[in-house]
Amino acid sequence: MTIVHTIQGNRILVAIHGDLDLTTAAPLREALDELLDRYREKALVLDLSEVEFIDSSGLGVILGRYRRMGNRSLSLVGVKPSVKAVLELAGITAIISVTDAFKPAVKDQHV
Amino acid sequence: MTIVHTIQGNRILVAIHGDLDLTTAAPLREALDELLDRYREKALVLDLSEVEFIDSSGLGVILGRYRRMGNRSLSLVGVKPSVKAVLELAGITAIISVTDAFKPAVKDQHV
Amino acid sequence: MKNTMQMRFLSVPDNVGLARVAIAALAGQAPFSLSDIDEIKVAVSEAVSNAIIHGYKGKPDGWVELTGTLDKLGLTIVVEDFGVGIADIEQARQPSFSSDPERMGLGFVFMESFMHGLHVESTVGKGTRVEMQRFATIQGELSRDAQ
Amino acid sequence: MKNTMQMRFLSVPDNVGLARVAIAALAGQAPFSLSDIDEIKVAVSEAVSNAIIHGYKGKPDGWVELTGTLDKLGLTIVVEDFGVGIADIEQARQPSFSSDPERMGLGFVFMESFMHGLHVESTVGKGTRVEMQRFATIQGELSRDAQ
Ligand SMILES: Nc1ncnc2c1ncn2[C@@H]1O[C@H](COP(=O)(O)OP(=O)(O)O)[C@@H](O)[C@H]1O
Ligand SMILES: Nc1ncnc2c1ncn2[C@@H]1O[C@H](COP(=O)(O)OP(=O)(O)O)[C@@H](O)[C@H]1O
Repeated sequence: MTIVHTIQGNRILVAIHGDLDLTTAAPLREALDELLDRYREKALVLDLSEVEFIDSSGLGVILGRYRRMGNRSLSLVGVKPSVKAVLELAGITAIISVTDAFKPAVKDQHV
Repeated sequence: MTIVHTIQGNRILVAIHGDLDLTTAAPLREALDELLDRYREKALVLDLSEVEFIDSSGLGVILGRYRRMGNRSLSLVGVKPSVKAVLELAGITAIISVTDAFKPAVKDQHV
Repeated sequence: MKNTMQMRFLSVPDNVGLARVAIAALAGQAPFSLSDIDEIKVAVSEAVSNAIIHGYKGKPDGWVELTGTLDKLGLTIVVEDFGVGIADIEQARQPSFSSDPERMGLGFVFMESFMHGLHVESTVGKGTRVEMQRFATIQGELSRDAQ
Repeated sequence: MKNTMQMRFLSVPDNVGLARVAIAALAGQAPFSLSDIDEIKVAVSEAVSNAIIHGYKGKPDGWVELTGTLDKLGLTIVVEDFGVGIADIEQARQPSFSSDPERMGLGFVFMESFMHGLHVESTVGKGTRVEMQRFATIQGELSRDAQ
């Protein structure tokens, strides 16, 4: 797993690359907590477009950050179908904003 | 493994998708022999740009077709580095024309 | 399509990924779709993670055994450890139950939801054995069978 | 980086791919480059193919055992079958030697070229055991060692 973060205005964008499981849970948790502590006012956006796999160990890290963040906003973008299935089964899509990977192109509409 | 063939003038272009090993050797051999029998005058070009892996079982199929074809031409295109390493070790690059996968773009030269 | 693979590896977290790719390669030999295989990978990941975290309490020198069997019905997976065991299996299988406050208690829920049958046996002090099945979908065979 | 995986599977051609992905996943835990792993995959593929084709003469009901061990030196792979065995190992290891006119006799050559050590033991009627090693390249550790 590799993690690249970018500060964009009032949000921390974190691009994750790799599987989110038992092996990567601890390093991911530490990296995210460090960012949340360093930028105490900013929202967190996790870009999962390079994540093919997540299980309950990986989910636990995301949900744990959500709880820790109180009323700061957390959202997931670029979510692939295989990852989405797991998020949905855990009911996470009901509490955290989730954007899918390949959104169908919306044509410009001249109203 | 999937095999798609196209007739282009005097050559049979066969695009192979998948690993070339013990499992795929027999079906590949049969498919190629059928094409060689059907188009008895044409050259054979194997497009390996979707082949990530080859071992001696896969090589055996290619070398076997080469021998069977007599003076008809056989060439390999789109060869990835991992596949090239195996072809070179077997000395196949000395007898069969091999074109690499990503050729560096050659700038137009106005001589 | 009959095939069997037996595997054992040490209880280190990196081997969760190893177990996943091995089972995915085995499942790839049967008529499972890519999304079927994604779901099977989650189930295996949960069972093997449990063996490592709970069974061996994170100690890296335990053996985890993984067996995959393909037959015409589908894939059967067995994950076994020789660790602490589970005192109350029914409680352990409840959604959100976890003995570890840091965890979500969703492992067994995922195994149950993504597979077509889950059977857990455990003896305290001896270890735990989880058996799961996933049926393959075979279509369009009816007319041939009927001949 | 210490880890061990033991695996056994039936002598069916599809399991050559299974062996490759399992060993690649194990090797991925050590400091091997992608091209190192590609070469290791070829060596495993040859050894497992030999067990199936030659050891069991293509019969699908033999067991092939595959062990991968990581330590600080690198990866050791053992492939074992309980098939016909090899009468003359020296001859078998010659480039271009094959008992099968359809094959190229390059399996042992590839194992030797792509690995850093190959050891073959065999007993006619009992089976064959191939052990191969690949050293990991660890760079920039000298100054720390010197302290
Ligand atoms: N292999 C095992 N060995 C010992 N205890 C286990 C094992 N698997 C599961 N358990 C127990 O069952 C509980 C629930 O497991 P699970 O649903 O996977 O959730 P989680 O892993 O998040 O705790 C665990 O917290 C643990 O107490
Ligand atoms: N596991 C094995 N069991 C029995 N014979 C074997 C085994 N592995 C190799 N051999 C013998 O050694 C010969 C050379 O093997 P190899 O170099 O891999 O070439 P090939 O597989 O193309 O024949 C084989 O043809 C076979 O006779």
